[in-house]
Amino acid sequence: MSQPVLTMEGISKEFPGVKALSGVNFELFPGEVHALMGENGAGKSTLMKILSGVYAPTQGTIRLKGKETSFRSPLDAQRQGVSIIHQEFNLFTNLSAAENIFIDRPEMVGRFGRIQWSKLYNEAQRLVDSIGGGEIDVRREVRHLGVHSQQVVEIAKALSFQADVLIMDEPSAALPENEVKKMFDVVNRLRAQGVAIVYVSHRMKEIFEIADKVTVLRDGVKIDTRSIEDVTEQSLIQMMVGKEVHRLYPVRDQEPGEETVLKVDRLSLDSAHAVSFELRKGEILGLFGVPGSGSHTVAERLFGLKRGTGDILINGKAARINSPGDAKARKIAYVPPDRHRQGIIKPMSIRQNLSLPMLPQLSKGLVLDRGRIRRMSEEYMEKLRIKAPSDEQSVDFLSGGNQQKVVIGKWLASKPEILILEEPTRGVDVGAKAEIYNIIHRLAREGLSILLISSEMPEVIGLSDRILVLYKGEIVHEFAHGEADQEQLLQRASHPRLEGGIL
Amino acid sequence: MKRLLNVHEAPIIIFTIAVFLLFSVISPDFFQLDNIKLILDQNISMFIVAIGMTMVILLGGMDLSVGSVLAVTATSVGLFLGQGIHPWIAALMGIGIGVLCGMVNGYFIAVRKIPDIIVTLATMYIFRGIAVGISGGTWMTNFPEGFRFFGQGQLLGISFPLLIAVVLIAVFVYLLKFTRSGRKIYAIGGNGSAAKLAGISAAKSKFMVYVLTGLLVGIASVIFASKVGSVQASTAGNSLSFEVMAAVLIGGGSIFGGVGTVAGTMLGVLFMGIIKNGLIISKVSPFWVDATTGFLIILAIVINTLQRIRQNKGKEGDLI
Amino acid sequence: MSAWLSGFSLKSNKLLVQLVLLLFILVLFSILSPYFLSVANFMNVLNQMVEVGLIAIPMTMIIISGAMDLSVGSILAFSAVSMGVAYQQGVNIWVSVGIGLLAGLLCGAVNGYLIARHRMQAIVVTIGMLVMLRGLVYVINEGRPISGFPDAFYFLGQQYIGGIPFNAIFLVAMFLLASFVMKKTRFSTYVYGIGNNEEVVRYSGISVVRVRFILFMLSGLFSAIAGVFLVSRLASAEATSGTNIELDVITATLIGGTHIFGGRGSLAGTFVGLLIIVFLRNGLNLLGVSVLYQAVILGALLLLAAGNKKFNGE
Amino acid sequence: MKKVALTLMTGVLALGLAACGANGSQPNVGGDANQGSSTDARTYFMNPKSIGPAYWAAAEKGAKRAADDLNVEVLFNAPTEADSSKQINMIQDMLTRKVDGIGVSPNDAKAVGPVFKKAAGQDVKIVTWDSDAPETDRQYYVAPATDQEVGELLARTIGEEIGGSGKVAFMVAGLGSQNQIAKSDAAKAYFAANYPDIEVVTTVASDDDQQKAYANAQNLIKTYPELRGIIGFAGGEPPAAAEVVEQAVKAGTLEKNQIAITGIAVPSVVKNYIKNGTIKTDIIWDPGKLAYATVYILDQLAQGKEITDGMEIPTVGAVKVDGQNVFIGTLEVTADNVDSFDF
Repeated sequence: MSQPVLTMEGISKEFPGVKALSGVNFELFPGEVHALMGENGAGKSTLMKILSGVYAPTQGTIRLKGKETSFRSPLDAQRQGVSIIHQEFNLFTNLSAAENIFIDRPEMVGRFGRIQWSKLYNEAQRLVDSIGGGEIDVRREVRHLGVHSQQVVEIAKALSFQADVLIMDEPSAALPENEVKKMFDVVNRLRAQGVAIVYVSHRMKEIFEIADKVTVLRDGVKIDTRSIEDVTEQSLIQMMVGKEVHRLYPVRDQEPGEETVLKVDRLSLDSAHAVSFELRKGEILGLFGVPGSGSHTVAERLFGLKRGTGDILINGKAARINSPGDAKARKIAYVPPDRHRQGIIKPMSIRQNLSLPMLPQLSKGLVLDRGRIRRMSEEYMEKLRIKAPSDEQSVDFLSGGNQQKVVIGKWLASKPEILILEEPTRGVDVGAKAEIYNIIHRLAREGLSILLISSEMPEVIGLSDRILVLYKGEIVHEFAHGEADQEQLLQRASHPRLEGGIL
Repeated sequence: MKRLLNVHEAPIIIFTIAVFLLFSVISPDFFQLDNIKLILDQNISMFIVAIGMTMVILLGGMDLSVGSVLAVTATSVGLFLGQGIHPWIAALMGIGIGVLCGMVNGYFIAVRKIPDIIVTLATMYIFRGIAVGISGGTWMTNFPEGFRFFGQGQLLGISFPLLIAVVLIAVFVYLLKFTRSGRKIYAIGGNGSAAKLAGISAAKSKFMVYVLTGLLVGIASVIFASKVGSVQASTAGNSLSFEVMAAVLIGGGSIFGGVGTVAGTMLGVLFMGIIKNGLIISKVSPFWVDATTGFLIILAIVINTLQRIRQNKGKEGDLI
Repeated sequence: MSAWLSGFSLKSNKLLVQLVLLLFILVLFSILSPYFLSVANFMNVLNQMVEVGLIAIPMTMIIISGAMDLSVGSILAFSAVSMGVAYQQGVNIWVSVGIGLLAGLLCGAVNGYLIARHRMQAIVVTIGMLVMLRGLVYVINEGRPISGFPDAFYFLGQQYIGGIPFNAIFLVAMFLLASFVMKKTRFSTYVYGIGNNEEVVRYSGISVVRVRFILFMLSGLFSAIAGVFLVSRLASAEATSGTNIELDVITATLIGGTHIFGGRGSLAGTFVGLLIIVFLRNGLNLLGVSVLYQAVILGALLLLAAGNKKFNGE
Repeated sequence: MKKVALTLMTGVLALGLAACGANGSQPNVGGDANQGSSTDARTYFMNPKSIGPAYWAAAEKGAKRAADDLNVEVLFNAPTEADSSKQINMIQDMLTRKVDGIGVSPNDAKAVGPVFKKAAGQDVKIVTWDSDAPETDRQYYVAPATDQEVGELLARTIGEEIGGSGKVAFMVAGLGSQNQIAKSDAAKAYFAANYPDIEVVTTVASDDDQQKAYANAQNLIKTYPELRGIIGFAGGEPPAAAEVVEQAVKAGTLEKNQIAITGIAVPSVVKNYIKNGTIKTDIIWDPGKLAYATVYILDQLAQGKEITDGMEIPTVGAVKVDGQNVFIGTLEVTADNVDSFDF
């Protein structure tokens, strides 16, 4: 093979009190798809941020096409030929797709500083078409586009910079299965053109399908770089999680109860789709679906965030849930997927966050009962092992895992009967993940009924007593305990009808 | 028709037409060329100031000081004229003072990073004080004949101030729609952090927008002074900022930034102008004029909100 | 240790800055004017600050919750004139007061309904209400001032108890009560929570709509109370009363350290901010400084206070 | 709670300070406050409706001249907007300063009652000027004439100019302003009694905003094509009306002299309109002289002297005293005499 297009040598990055990366070497050749793997907290995102110009490394050198260089900003990196597609979109939802792709670009400006709209639209449409987004009208404002179309715009934006190196962070996370295939086509085309691609994903199946090489990071250190032919799923997992692999999911040692706590009958998700299912006492019911399948809407409906038709029966009694307050009164609790936006109030203390849903119960008349609030907060700090010097500390200073425990804790205090967990371990490191899994198990054992909605297949498989698979607003399959593996699950969630005969 | 309804400004267009028709039915004097000219003429300074306010609101800010800037510049122009300075030079100097005021706002907002509303609330007090101070408490009036041209003159058979307003509207529509600087304003207002990632400097754009707003208010104040014929520093432009902000928001702008167009704003100004003119022409009791105006503003906002909800429902695809 | 201190501790530092500023103003004017430092003058100032102070209470809460109410001045006038008209029609004065307060609550409810229930932009809605209510005031009584209230009613705004104006005592009591609410009850947690992150509060099963609605109702109510006190103090209900009072109220709140984007602030700070602007005005009046320069000084102070906050905060 | 306590403590501390300060400084202040004795530092507070309008600026000059002539101190101040409650706050502040007399042009006749009572209690002399506050503790009212007289004069002027019949519109500064209401009511009554063929079509208010006054005038001539006359009841209205009429005449949409304009306006502001005939007669009095007379009367009162009918006030001339009213008389400004005014 030719010279590497990008070489990183001895890259270290220190934050106050934390060494995020130490002495990482990384080489990238033209025309290769290089998978970057590791658990959350392994240093993947730090490495990507250094590569894309967000952070400067504390130590180490970066060489691009043989020349030593540094990136002053993301824009600088892009101009030098290194583009990144973030998992979270950086789009201007008030602007058209085309403008998002070519925002603030001198080459689109003609005489008298006039933006050449037709050129801009044509180029943008061409780029979008080339990655299978032909149905997207690039003149439309991005806020009118669906999630997967928005992602296509993101990819087109990165490609518009004539990138030599393209970093793709969980590119398939938001895409439905057929779009993933199209995205692979694009990746293959880019590879053929000699673009080097850093492909970051948790999805094993994709890695084996698309990648040429794989590099694994763990705890800020590079474990190894290997050719894809030389690894198996098992060996990769081994490399990623080390010896903790067996203890991640605790052994389920108790059967769920018999009585039905929650019965959902024709609960509408939108005007055309509805679901029905039951949840038993002490059961962990997994709900799996690719983004856009409606699993999030199920949670929103059950928690009263969204209104619709259909019946919800709790312990056999019909319940009208039109607001989160109604849900809370029916002893339903909800740990939402995005804790920064929906879970914690950052400037407030752990104690204030933990007590938020329960304040009416923690008051004497109108006045807050400080003693009870303190005792309650300390109790749950200890129960959930929230690591902080004091519960009066602001939650902003906690790690992702501890923040997530605060979100879970604030609902446990309300002594719910039904707990909806959505993406309970998103952005949480491995250690905290195991702890949270243990907590979930313990809660189920104590008789709490849990609806687990997650896009992480291992999590759903490892924790659930039963798994419902949701596809385009319908429940298409049910796996009993121990029945599902990742491949089957993904297949059912992606294109169930190809297998025939399920419905 | 459906395409038309999807235009961002659709509700305000329809509402304006409805109000227009209503007044035309109530009063035969309303729907006449003369009266339409009159409505345009009465709102020239509003049109011009509203262009600046549109940009400010697009950036997610607001400018409470425009009325006071108008008072400062109009008073200065009056003083210059009183000194016997040539009307054109006096006008240019006045506009320069408007730019200066914009730079003061821009400095505190963009460079010192103090929130817009605080800065402009403060400069609202300060500029007003300065205006009345330099006026010495007297009216600026008895302007020379040559100065009348700015507010009342004709060029090629068209009202000069109207021509200026049309040119400015065209320039700023072009600026906002067709230039990088203009699109940057939308980008910053739409998603500040994404703009930063794309290497767009919010501070530069903000500074520029406040300076341009100062410029526009300067121009508006020259026209104002010439048209009205006298300037009272303590009250000139008193309720201007609220009215102009209302016009921008009625025209489809969002106080959170990123959404709005000059065309929409101009409709908003027109809408307010039609109401004020129409109510008087329709011989409504003067006591009812303000109450009705406020009610119609609220109604316009309600309609805008409904449109926004409708549009969000029309989002493509999935269940999420 | 310092890293563990949450954002809230900054507030007390800020309050200290404001107290120092207040003290500076008091000392400065005591030196500059022989008339400033006297009980009579201080009582005077207290008597004058009541209306702005009363409205500043809900305004502080609303700004903490991340919104704003620009219609308070018009609500004040609307309530005052409603009360006056009721009294003119022969209604008992205290029943009339009740009608005035109801009018204020009604306006607050309209604001609350549109802003909380239908999530409309608070600034826009309240500008609309500002114009509309002021217009309605003129409709109600054709702009003529209403006077001739019974002496018992003037007690509210003109009576001194133990040398202290009754309305000032009432204001301080209201501030203490509101401070208590904003410290010791769950309502305060909700208000601060909404100001910091509205979604989280909603996702915690708390009705954001209700909290916001209550806030705007409070704003209407306190504006109405301020209107009643104003009428009692001036012995006259006027159509123009309360014009631009929202600017004074917001200025006091901001100088008091409440953050314009919500989430942070305190009633104690607002109270100090209020004292700062009223003593500043009073002192400058006593010195015979023209109001023109007063406006400039007030504006500069506002910039200074906000700029300074940047320095020691965030 | 700590913070509230802290705040309150500061308050208490400040009040304590104030109490000590008051005791300490009493001897100094006490001397000044003694009524009437011929000390040389008599201080009067002259309080117009607001600061800014040319009318009040002219008044300020007169008040200052009186201060020089009489060798007294005059403080001239008011809020920037014609707001009753801010005005009263300012008067209260000045009472603290122990002025010997106050000359007030009240924004609200009733609202100044309590503060006048307080002033009277402190033996401060009270004179209202330009606008009256009857049924209060004010001792005298200094005016060019009564509101009724002025209103009637304006009505008569316009009635004569348009020949006793036709449509007339009123332009006022504020719909809620007492002196505006009184004058316009008087004008209406005068029409009803003397010119039954004159119809008052509407009353528009500018809220003291020049642009709004201008737009109002535009809308008036548009709405009432057969309008014959406009009366502007405050300083800003006649020039706005004149400007609009002149422009309309120039544009050819209105015939010259179709609309007669009169009103109350400072000569310097309407000079051009009077010279070219858009305004034939303007009613005014010299606000400087009005203020001068007010200060003079205050000084007389403070010295315990009598106010008598026909008494001669320097620079002002003989005044008519009717009960508690002091009238200095009105002036009619026409093309012939417009250049003779210096305000």
